[in-house]
Amino acid sequence: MIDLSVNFAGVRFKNFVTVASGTFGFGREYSEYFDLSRLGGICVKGLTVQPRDGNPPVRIAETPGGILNSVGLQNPGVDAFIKTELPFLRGYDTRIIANISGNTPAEYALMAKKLSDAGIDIIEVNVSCPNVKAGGIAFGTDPCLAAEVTRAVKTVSEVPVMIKLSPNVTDIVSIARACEDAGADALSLINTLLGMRIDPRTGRPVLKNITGGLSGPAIFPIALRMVWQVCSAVSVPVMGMGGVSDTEGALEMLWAGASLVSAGTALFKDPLAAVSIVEGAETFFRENNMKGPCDIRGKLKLYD
Amino acid sequence: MIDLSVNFAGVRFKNFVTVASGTFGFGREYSEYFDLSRLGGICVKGLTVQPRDGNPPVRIAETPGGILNSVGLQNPGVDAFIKTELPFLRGYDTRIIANISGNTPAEYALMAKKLSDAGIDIIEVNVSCPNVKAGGIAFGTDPCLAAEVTRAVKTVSEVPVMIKLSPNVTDIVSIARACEDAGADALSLINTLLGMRIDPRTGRPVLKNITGGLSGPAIFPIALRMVWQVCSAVSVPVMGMGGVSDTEGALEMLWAGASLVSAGTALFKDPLAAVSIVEGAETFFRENNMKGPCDIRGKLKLYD
Amino acid sequence: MKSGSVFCEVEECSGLAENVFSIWLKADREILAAAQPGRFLHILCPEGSLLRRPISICQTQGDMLRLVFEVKGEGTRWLSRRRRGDSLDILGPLGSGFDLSGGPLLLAGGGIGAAPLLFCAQMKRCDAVLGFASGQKAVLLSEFASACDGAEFSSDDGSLGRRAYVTELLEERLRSGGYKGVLACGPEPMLRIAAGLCRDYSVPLQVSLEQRMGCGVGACLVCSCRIVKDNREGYARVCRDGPVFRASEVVWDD
Amino acid sequence: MKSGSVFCEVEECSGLAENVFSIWLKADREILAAAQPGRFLHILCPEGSLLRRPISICQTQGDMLRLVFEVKGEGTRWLSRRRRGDSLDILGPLGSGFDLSGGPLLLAGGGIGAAPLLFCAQMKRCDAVLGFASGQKAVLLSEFASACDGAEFSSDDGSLGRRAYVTELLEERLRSGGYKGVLACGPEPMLRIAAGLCRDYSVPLQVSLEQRMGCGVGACLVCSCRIVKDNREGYARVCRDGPVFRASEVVWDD
Ligand SMILES: Cc1cc2nc3c(=O)[nH]c(=O)nc-3n(C[C@H](O)[C@H](O)[C@H](O)COP(=O)(O)OP(=O)(O)OC[C@H]3O[C@@H](n4cnc5c(N)ncnc54)[C@H](O)[C@@H]3O)c2cc1C
Ligand SMILES: Cc1cc2nc3c(=O)[nH]c(=O)nc-3n(C[C@H](O)[C@H](O)[C@H](O)COP(=O)(O)OP(=O)(O)OC[C@H]3O[C@@H](n4cnc5c(N)ncnc54)[C@H](O)[C@@H]3O)c2cc1C
Ligand SMILES: Cc1cc2nc3c(=O)[nH]c(=O)nc-3n(C[C@H](O)[C@H](O)[C@H](O)COP(=O)(O)O)c2cc1C
Ligand SMILES: Cc1cc2nc3c(=O)[nH]c(=O)nc-3n(C[C@H](O)[C@H](O)[C@H](O)COP(=O)(O)O)c2cc1C
Ligand code: FES
Ligand code: FES
Repeated sequence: MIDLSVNFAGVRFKNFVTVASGTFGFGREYSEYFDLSRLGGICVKGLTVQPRDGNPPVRIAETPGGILNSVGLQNPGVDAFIKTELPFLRGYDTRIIANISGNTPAEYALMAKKLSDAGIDIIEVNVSCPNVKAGGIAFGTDPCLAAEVTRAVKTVSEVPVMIKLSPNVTDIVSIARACEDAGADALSLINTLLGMRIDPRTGRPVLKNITGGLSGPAIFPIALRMVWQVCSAVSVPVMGMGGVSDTEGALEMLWAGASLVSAGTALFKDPLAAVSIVEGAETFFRENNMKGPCDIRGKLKLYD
Repeated sequence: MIDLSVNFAGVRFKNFVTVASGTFGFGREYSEYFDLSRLGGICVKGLTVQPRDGNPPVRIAETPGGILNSVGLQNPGVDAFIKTELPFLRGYDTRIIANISGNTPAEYALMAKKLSDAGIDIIEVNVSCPNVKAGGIAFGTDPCLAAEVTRAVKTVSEVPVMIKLSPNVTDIVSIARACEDAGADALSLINTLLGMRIDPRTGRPVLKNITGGLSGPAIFPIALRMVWQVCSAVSVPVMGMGGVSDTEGALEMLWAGASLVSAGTALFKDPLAAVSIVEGAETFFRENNMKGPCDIRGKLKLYD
Repeated sequence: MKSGSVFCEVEECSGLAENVFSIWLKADREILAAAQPGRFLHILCPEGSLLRRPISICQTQGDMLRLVFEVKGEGTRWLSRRRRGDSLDILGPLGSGFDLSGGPLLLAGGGIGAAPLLFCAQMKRCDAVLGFASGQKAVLLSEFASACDGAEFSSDDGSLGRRAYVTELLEERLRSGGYKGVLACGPEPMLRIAAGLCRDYSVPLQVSLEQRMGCGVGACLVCSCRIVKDNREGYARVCRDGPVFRASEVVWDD
Repeated sequence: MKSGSVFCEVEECSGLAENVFSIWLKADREILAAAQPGRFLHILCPEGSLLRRPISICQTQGDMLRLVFEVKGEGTRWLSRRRRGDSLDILGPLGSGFDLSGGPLLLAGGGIGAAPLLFCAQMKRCDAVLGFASGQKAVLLSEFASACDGAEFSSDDGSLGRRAYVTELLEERLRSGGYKGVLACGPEPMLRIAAGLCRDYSVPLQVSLEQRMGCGVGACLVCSCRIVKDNREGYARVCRDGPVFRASEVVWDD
């Protein structure tokens, strides 16, 4: 019997596959395509204290094997989420992970308290959004600030706290360690890499925001390396993401040490990508006489 | 009349297109495919004080839109280069850029002195090789160390010194500024991003070295963003590279502020890629009634 | 439950005009039932590209569905090279289409914007004014001529019909009066002028907008356009809240 | 000056055995002149992949050139789906091939490693021993039977010829003596055993090695194998210094 379930920071996930924040909205749209209960969990669109409009369009550009986005955290605010969206999501048998972005540690704490009280399963603290000026990425590029936000959220949250790390750093391990030391229950990585495109004919940036966050298969090797480095350095569980688009990519993440694997941009090509990974993994484990993720998680075979 | 020539740190390049270090050897092989004099310049394979064997194979892996390499600076040493390879390259009317990697600032200086005496056109100081343990990338991720290496090389070199920056950093601008302040005559960027692949069936890293450097179209948007950031912050000229594979990519680099543009991985698909960029750029400027790179360099059209 | 992306077989792919192509696809019952004027298919055009391309449905016939599109870049070039028997990976129909209730209605199309309007004419007898850059660029003329009562054509250079912008034809029709609604598709400057005209003549206008898309289903929020609704200005999603919007709600870029 | 990559038209692509395919390409004079046993073509197999795939030349005939390959992953799968009239973007022939001077020579092939050896047999009458996993996997049997004086086949499971590893056939031939050289291609374990045997019997062995490649022309140094030359151990480039090496110079992995 294959068992894809995972105990992640004390929360049981029916399988190890989740969908990445910002690529799945609040689940309503994709719920028309498949039963959301087939997912291990859903990371909802990044929330802020107040509703946010986001950045002006154009907000997306294609790149070889990837995309740039500059949505800029458009969302209805944490209160509207709890009131309007959470009840809908609770209609499904899957874990709900709230993704939050603040301008100050106090804002993070405020949202975390509300979400914890509302019974969210896990709080994902986004200290790595490259598309907003205040807050966001600044917290994710400095171990001290990342630790400060972690502590602020941990103080108020009664549910596990997961810090989402930025890849736009020299040493992701030092940030991961700082978050772990500050009490983080889990880590997720990676958010997008800061990138840019220019229309070669006109000299105009394709994105109105000039720069945007790079996601999709192009970043997979970078994400995998960082997941491996972080998993080798911390003892809290890790949700691995960044360019995962098929079963093979998800398995690579598991070998590297990830406990949960998240797919985002892959959904734009195939709305059923995450569900296919669940099915593909089941087949893989069955064909290889394995029980499930636990048989490969973190068991990268090094050369001697 | 189109004029693709560039004055780069006082050195005249007949056109703005060069080939990236490590992807072109010492030019012998590709000289069978086209006249090397058609290139603006050639960055030769990274040199070290002593000959180096490099890392064990497998040394290359494919990734979506990119490749990982872990060659590890295999080269015959700086003396053999000067004696055996440089005379061959001098048979062509193109600029020769020597790329050097050391374990200490003194090693960098030693090589720079020899190459400067040998009459190389420009010295490219690689402080960003992700594939060797000692030296290399450590110098490229810390502004103080990068400045130290820059000063060491500048003290002995009578030819322009260009520092090659690593993208594996939180703030590439601070490193660029430190190098400029320490006397660098030019900057080149980006080197490869550290990445990894795992065979999903066996759990073995594809590369014997486990991690390797990511290059190719996948990294282009990151490279372009960094070139734009650095060009906006320093006043020394910049050689832009990272995933440039066609005329469009080269033009984007020019708009972002690069003075020279280098192509590397693109040659693996098409040995004539760099030459095609020269021709494509000529056509672009002619069709748009422009004189050449100077009409677009750094002239990114921002929205107001 | 909607199915995810499905494969549709190409029945025919042919050139209609300079850089403009027509593809007939065999579609299943589910797709045909969901096809409505103004809705679009989100089409995978591979060759290294990750994002699907949105193309409006131009008309349906039996178990077939037609797309008419202009080659703009790699994706549409790939699409133009499909051949009978090839299959396309499509998602959709997506988005909310034109409201065809009431009448009489006038269709106003600029260039390739004529494509989705033909589907309107197929569903309901309408008048139409269509403008093209030139005769070489003009498409679907005979289809409109037979589907519409009074179809009028113009071109910017006079090589087809009158030498006039389509907005001039639109204004003449509005001046002569009698329309209960206008449905427009075309380049943004044309739509903006049409919006001004229809406001002046107090005729409700629906416009089909374009924006670069990611998911195409409403989840990723990249395809935004500026809308005023209930007196609040904010971003709407072209892929789901649109692509068809009431012109009176659209905040036009300047 | 060599030309860069060129397009060659596919004359025929057909399945030979389980997962093994044969492609006949039309080649120009320059390519045919450079084709030699042991040399390879570096082939672009797109669908999002950046690196070319090295495939040995299996034989030539008139203005045609043949490749025989096994489907291993995305690239070779794409290749196996080519059809008559399609064109392939190829670089080469590249690398240094087998030295066919002297004789009598024995060819020793394991599995798909038989492919480049057929070209040797075409250029010079040789003996051959070939081993396959099974009869289903065996290819080029009739070609070898007619091109070689004494071609002998074996399979690991006995479903074709003798049940034996090809290295057993090789040892018998070496024992009976008379060969001035052995040319081998196949999986590394087979080549390593062959190297031991030929050393023991003091018969010079040439082996065709495989390594993942980048440029294919010798510039990027990714395709290394370990070689001892002039008493110095170091890396050689499979793409240019090889793929054919003297087995006595190869340092085998353990
Ligand atoms: C709802 C909708 C319906 C459309 N219907 C039609 C139609 O019926 N016929 C037709 O010819 N065209 C139509 N378009 C425009 C069509 O989608 C673009 O021309 C096409 O995406 C260009 O892709 P490309 O790869 O050829 O060009 P590229 O410029 O190489 O594309 C680069 C990226 O930008 C996006 N993009 C470029 N132009 C547009 C655009 N105008 N709108 C949206 N995304 C764009 C592409 O999808 C791609 O992601 C429609 C657009 C929308 C939004
Ligand atoms: C000189 C030479 C000659 C060859 N001749 C033949 C031949 O005639 N017939 C044949 O069937 N095969 C031959 N091979 C092996 C063939 O190149 C690989 O099977 C093929 O590259 C696999 O590509 P893929 O995309 O199907 O597999 P994948 O495993 O998806 O390829 C992933 C990457 O690894 C590389 N790779 C994987 N396996 C090999 C390998 N064994 N050698 C080199 N690179 C590899 C691929 O080129 C690609 O870059 C030869 C290899 C070399 C080096
Ligand atoms: C359109 C879009 C919007 C995103 N919004 C958010 C967000 O609100 N919060 C967040 O933490 N990450 C956000 N991300 C990042 C993703 O959650 C994920 O970390 C990243 O895209 C890498 O994974 P992928 O390559 O599978 O998409 C967004 C990504 C995309 C493409
Ligand atoms: C196989 C290989 C070897 C490389 N060796 C070197 C090197 O010796 N020194 C160096 O500074 N950069 C080296 N690089 C990095 C390239 O010069 C270049 O910075 C990088 O590949 C990005 O450009 P590209 O995407 O056009 O290849 C190497 C890259 C590759 C792919
Ligand atoms: S394209 Fe994703 S919301 Fe419209
Ligand atoms: S593949 Fe580049 S040196 Fe062999």
